[in-house]
Amino acid sequence: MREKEQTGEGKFDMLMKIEGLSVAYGTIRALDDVVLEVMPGEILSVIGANGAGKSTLLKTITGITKPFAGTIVFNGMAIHGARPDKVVKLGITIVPEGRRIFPDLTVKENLELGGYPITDRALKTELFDLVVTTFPRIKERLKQHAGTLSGGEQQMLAMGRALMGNPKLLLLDEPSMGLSPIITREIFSLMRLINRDRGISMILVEQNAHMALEHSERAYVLENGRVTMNGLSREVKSSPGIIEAYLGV
Amino acid sequence: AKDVVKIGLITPLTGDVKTFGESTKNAFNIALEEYAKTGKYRIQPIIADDRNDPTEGANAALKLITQDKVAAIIGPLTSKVAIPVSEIANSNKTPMISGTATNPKVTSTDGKRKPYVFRACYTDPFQGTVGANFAIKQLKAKTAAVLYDVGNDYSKGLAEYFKTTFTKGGGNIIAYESYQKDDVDFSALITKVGIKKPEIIYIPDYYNKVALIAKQIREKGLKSALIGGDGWDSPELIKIAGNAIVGGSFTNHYSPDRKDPVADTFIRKYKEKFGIVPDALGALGYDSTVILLKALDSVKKITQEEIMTALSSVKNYKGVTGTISFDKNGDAIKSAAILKVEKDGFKYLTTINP
Amino acid sequence: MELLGYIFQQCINGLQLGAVYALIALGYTMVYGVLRLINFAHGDIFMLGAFIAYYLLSRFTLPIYVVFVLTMICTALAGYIIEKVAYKPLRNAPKISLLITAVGVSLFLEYFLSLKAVFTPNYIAFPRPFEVEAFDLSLFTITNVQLIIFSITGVSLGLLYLLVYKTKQGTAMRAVSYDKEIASLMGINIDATVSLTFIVGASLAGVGGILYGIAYPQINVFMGVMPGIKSFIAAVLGGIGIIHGAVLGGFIIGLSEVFVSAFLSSTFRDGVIFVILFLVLLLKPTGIFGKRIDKV
Amino acid sequence: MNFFWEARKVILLSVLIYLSVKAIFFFGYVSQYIEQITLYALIVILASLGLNVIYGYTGQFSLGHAAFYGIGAYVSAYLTKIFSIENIFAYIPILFISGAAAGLIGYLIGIPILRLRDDFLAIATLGFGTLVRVLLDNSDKFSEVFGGSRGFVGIPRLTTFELAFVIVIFLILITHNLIYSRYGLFWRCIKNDELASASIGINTFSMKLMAFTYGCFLAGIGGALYANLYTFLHPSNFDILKSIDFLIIVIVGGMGSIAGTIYAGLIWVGFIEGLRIVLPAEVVDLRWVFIPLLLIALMMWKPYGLMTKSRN
Amino acid sequence: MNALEVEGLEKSFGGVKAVDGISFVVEEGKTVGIIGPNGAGKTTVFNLITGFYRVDRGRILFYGKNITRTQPYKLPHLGIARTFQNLRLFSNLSVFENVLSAILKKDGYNVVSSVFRTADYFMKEGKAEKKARELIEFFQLSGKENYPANNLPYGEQRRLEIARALALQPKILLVDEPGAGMNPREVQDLLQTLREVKERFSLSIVIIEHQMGLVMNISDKVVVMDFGEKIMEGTPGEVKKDKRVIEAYLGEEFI
Ligand SMILES: Nc1ncnc2c1ncn2[C@@H]1O[C@H](COP(=O)(O)OP(=O)(O)OP(=O)(O)O)[C@@H](O)[C@H]1O
Ligand SMILES: Nc1ncnc2c1ncn2[C@@H]1O[C@H](COP(=O)(O)OP(=O)(O)OP(=O)(O)O)[C@@H](O)[C@H]1O
Ligand SMILES: [Mg+2]
Ligand SMILES: [Mg+2]
Repeated sequence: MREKEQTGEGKFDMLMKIEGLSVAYGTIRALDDVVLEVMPGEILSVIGANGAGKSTLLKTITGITKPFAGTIVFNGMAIHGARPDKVVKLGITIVPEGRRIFPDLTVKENLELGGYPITDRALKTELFDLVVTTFPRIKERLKQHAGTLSGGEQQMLAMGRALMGNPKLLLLDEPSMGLSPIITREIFSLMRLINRDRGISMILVEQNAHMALEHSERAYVLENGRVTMNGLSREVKSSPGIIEAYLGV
Repeated sequence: AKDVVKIGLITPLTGDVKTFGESTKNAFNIALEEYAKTGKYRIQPIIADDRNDPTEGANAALKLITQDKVAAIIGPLTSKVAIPVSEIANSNKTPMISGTATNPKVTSTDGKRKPYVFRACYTDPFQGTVGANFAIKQLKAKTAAVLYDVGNDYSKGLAEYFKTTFTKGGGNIIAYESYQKDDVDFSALITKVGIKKPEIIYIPDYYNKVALIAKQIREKGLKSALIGGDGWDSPELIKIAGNAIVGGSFTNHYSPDRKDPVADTFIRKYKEKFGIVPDALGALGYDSTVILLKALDSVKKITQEEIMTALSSVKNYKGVTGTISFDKNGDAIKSAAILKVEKDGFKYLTTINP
Repeated sequence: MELLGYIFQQCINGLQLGAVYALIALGYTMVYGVLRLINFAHGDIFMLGAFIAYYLLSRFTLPIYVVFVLTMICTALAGYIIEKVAYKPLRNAPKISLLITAVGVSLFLEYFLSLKAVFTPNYIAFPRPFEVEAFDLSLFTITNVQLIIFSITGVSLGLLYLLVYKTKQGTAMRAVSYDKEIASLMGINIDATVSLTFIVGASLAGVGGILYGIAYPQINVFMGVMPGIKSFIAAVLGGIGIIHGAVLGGFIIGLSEVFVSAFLSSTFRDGVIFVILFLVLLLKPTGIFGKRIDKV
Repeated sequence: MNFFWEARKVILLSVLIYLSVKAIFFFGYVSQYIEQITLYALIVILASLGLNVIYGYTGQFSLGHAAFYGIGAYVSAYLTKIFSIENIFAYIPILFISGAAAGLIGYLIGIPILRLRDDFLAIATLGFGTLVRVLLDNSDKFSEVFGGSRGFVGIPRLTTFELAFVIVIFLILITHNLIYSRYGLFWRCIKNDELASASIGINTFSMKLMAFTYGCFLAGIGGALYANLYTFLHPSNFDILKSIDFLIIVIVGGMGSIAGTIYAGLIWVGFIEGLRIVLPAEVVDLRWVFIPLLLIALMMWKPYGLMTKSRN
Repeated sequence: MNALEVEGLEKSFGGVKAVDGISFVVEEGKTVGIIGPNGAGKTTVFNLITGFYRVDRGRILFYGKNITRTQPYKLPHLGIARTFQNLRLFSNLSVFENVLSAILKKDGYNVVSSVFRTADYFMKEGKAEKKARELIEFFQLSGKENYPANNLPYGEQRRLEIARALALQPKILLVDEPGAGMNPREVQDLLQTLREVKERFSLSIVIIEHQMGLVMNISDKVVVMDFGEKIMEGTPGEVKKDKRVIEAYLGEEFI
């Protein structure tokens, strides 16, 4: 990881800046020259069709996938190509696609793993309290094996686990997938709550474009690995091309 | 310049019995070195590894015979490799002497003699029988237990003939137990045998196994006398087993304190060169090589046929492992010495003639 | 009474053997748990431990506890290096390629160390640091060697349990064993965790090697093969990846080997082990404590 | 028949290979030794192909393949010896009987153990392999002919180059046809996902059993050819280490690749025997130091095997 | 005629009743939707019908024939096909092979034909390949026949799974959350496809789905589950208005 690359004016207003990011799986280009900025405290949504590269974008930010070109600067530090565990320690955590909690561990152990990078005990306790108060359902089930939770509860656990890492930036990959309408709404309002109370920035990747645009301030549209549009969510939402391609009638 | 004669050595230089293969190879080299000074020919040795695997042994034999065109072969070490090799050697009319393969089937299959195949060691029936006779006549034992390695034909062969002879001689085999090649824990067997309190325990195996077994026998407080076969013959036996093996006795080819110049020279040279005292397998490897070299010198022309004939008529060759003649089966006729294990080495006890 | 004493005595014999298997099985289970790899070279690290201890004891006459510590350090280092050199480059390759590499490492260690210039192909007497003493407890006797083996296995098991279930590193190991990618997203350094697993597994193998040398005082470069395979079976029997499973498996195998020899014939002991294995796996296809995750 | 028409290229190629190999032998460029190891390589390829069907195609991890190879070998040895077979035409049915015997035992043992998965199956098959080894070690208790741990001696030498070549090519063709038919497709489906296979109506159990039986059958034939080539059998030749040899060949060649198995079989025998020729006498014991190193290097170079394209 | 009848189905996992006395009927040619909160037991019902889980109590009738506890692999032959909630494609096989495997399972030749390449082999293979291409085209996957299935984007994998199920020529199709991971627009396309499928293959369909836009539009009848029980059943219109359904599943804002 390189130390603060640029200290130019205004750079520090930005939480993260991605430039020219390109990723390929073998010969398949998944991301192509992506430019994206995240402001502190905002919820940013990324929408796009299947295979547009949304998950790839998040995976590349976390370091799971390595870009072949481009830069990601987070809080003044270049993090592209860094190992995931280092990135997490800088304050970027993720709620991965398909939840991927540890099914054989208890709910509590899952949360503890989320707090793995935190060494400060007091902070850890604070975060734990935050999670159990935000998700009272999780609190009831701390001793249960995570694999036996229902889909919605697993999603909450995945969010709780990500919060335990004390993120400055939280990445959410399709948090509503496979959830019932009522739970979906619950998850989104919890997300808003966390954003409001803790000032955590979020990148929200969603297929459910209605929901995503409704709950975010700004939005990016990804098509075949390229950013084709970005702007305020309300504007994006009313753009005819978007309605036609993603929102349906 | 001397004519060149190629001689092949097949022995396990890798694999589970590599250690024995190495001593054979060392002894083989000593014999060649000595010959180089006095012999008629310049010997070109070709050494092949058989990994103690019949397939590899057979491949190695064919390579030596059909590709390198050796005049004769020394080896292999174990019967399981020697048997397929002997088939190949015999059908290709290449003389072969194994120093150590004790299975009767090495020199003949289904009663048919393989004329090109010889061996410088005892066969299993011989040693097993001698061991049993010793137990009955000298030790006056009435009850015996036998522990043998079921996967090792040598061990199994000796055990069977011991059992037959001992029973015939009026003794009683009260325990006949086997273990496996890789076993190191014999406590169950020994506890089992121990409660029957046999007068003697016959352990026909190589020294490494014997040492472990003996140690465990004594640790379990058993007092039975231990006897065995030529596999015991290695200084390592006493080193590993220590006091546990002292007092045991075994059938063997020679006795180091017999004041035999041939053996003394060999042991001295071996020790100088390789830093350790040779085991019985080395000694047998040496003898078979020397027998072959002598046969080479005695023939008019180096043909495989001639060498074979020369070998068949070897009489009273005085080697490291005793006086050797080949019988009509190509097996060595030699008397068996009984050696006793003492703290500082093996001591000659008595000789039993076949 | 006679019979009872006999049975007790055989039990002790079986426990001794089982304890050694258990110690090796622990290493297998740990590595398997984290990498899903049957680390064939594990038995050879065990052998390495015995050899290192042999050199330390015979060349330097060090006190036994120093030998234990130094041996563990050496085998741990060997485990670490093997993982870094041979396994890490294949981290993303199919598990089976890794298995073949492990077989390669195992063969290499055996044949390389058996060279005269390195260790030796010979059977070597392992110098016991103390004399064997037997304590007669009327029904059966027990030796100091056995007591040492039991206590060291017990302590190792306890420490390992604490490490895996009570420390942060242990939680990390378990996380890595379920899902490496997600574990790394929890801030866990995968490479360090895998290394740690190998280090712990290999040092246990080192301890196993010393105990084995003390119990059966003769060592050879091929000594790790059979105990290795049997310990792996023990780990599977107990439910692979599960610490107490490995120990239970080790004792089951040790005891059944001994009892088959004691009441049947030693020829069939391997056969019987496998019959037991069959029966257990048919009833519980993932071993005694193994969990079955079979959600459609 | 379509069989021959479809296989025309392979058959033509085989005839060419046969003729050139024969010519080399005839003009004495190589010795009988080379002929023997070529034969041995063919046998190893056949048995490994059986494992490839079981593991490479169907995903059933077996560590007991050598046991079936051994069963074929012992059956053929026994039959050819007690009937003192000398005629090659009397030998052919025995070959197939030996293969069938190995297949039958594979079938019977497969019924209980093919319910197991992955490494658990591997351990169970390893167990079966050990059982067979124990039985072979004690086989002289059933009949003196088997020789137990002293080995089975005096087996007639019936395996000729022609016979082995024709049989192996024929069986490779059959295997090819099976694999490139619905059965091979189902096997690969099972390897990918058993539950999904069941959901499209594949009787996964019987298909696995079929692959296992067939794979064991090939191993059995390989074993039979081996027995009547080397004329001596020893139980230690059919233990776990041998099973691992077959596994190495399958993996090095590439799971699910017939050509890969053929190349890897040749390479494997080539390694072992080639180093024998290449290494000078003083360091022959380095042979088995190099082989594992070559193996490790090969796995790093081609982690998916020689003939499979790596994918991420 | 009833294609499928489920009567008093029960299933528990270690004390937890995942399905607790569910009954419903699927009339021939009709589409039934199953909705309910996460963990209500919907997928478990599918697994019970298709034999992947053993039924504790209850009966399943398929065209009047009792198929309770039939082994999974037998059901496709009777005419039941399904897809999985967590995609179960043959991920290393090509798109083409994924579809072909199902067709060849349905109409195959025997071992002798495959070994000796008889006329039957060529005829059946040819037919199967033609049909596979048709299906692939129908599901707009043409051009990707040779891609390994797991290289497809998620949505296309979902379509492929349905194509594979249809290759079995089933009488009834059970689909588990086919719209998961699709955007509203793609869900609309899927709805269209399913309608065509139903038309063209004259199928009955049972669909589990959380996306109301899909399930409410395609279903003739909706079954609502909660805690393993059926809390109501009715037309989409009725269900949307039901108080219990709103409370347990849809939420107030839905209206
Ligand atoms: N591991 C991989 N190997 C090869 N190709 C991949 C891999 N992962 C993703 N892809 C390809 O990269 C492209 C982008 O995939 P990505 O998962 O980022 O899309 P997405 O926008 O998240 O789609 P979805 O909505 O389906 O989750 C797709 O074409 C996909 O097939
Ligand atoms: N194999 C299993 N072992 C243990 N519990 C199981 C198993 N399968 C399902 N369950 C449990 O049964 C209950 C019902 O699960 P099911 O998957 O049927 O729910 P669902 O209605 O499909 O939910 P979702 O909408 O989230 O997919 C859950 O509590 C689940 O954890
Ligand atoms: Mg995605
Ligand atoms: Mg479900």
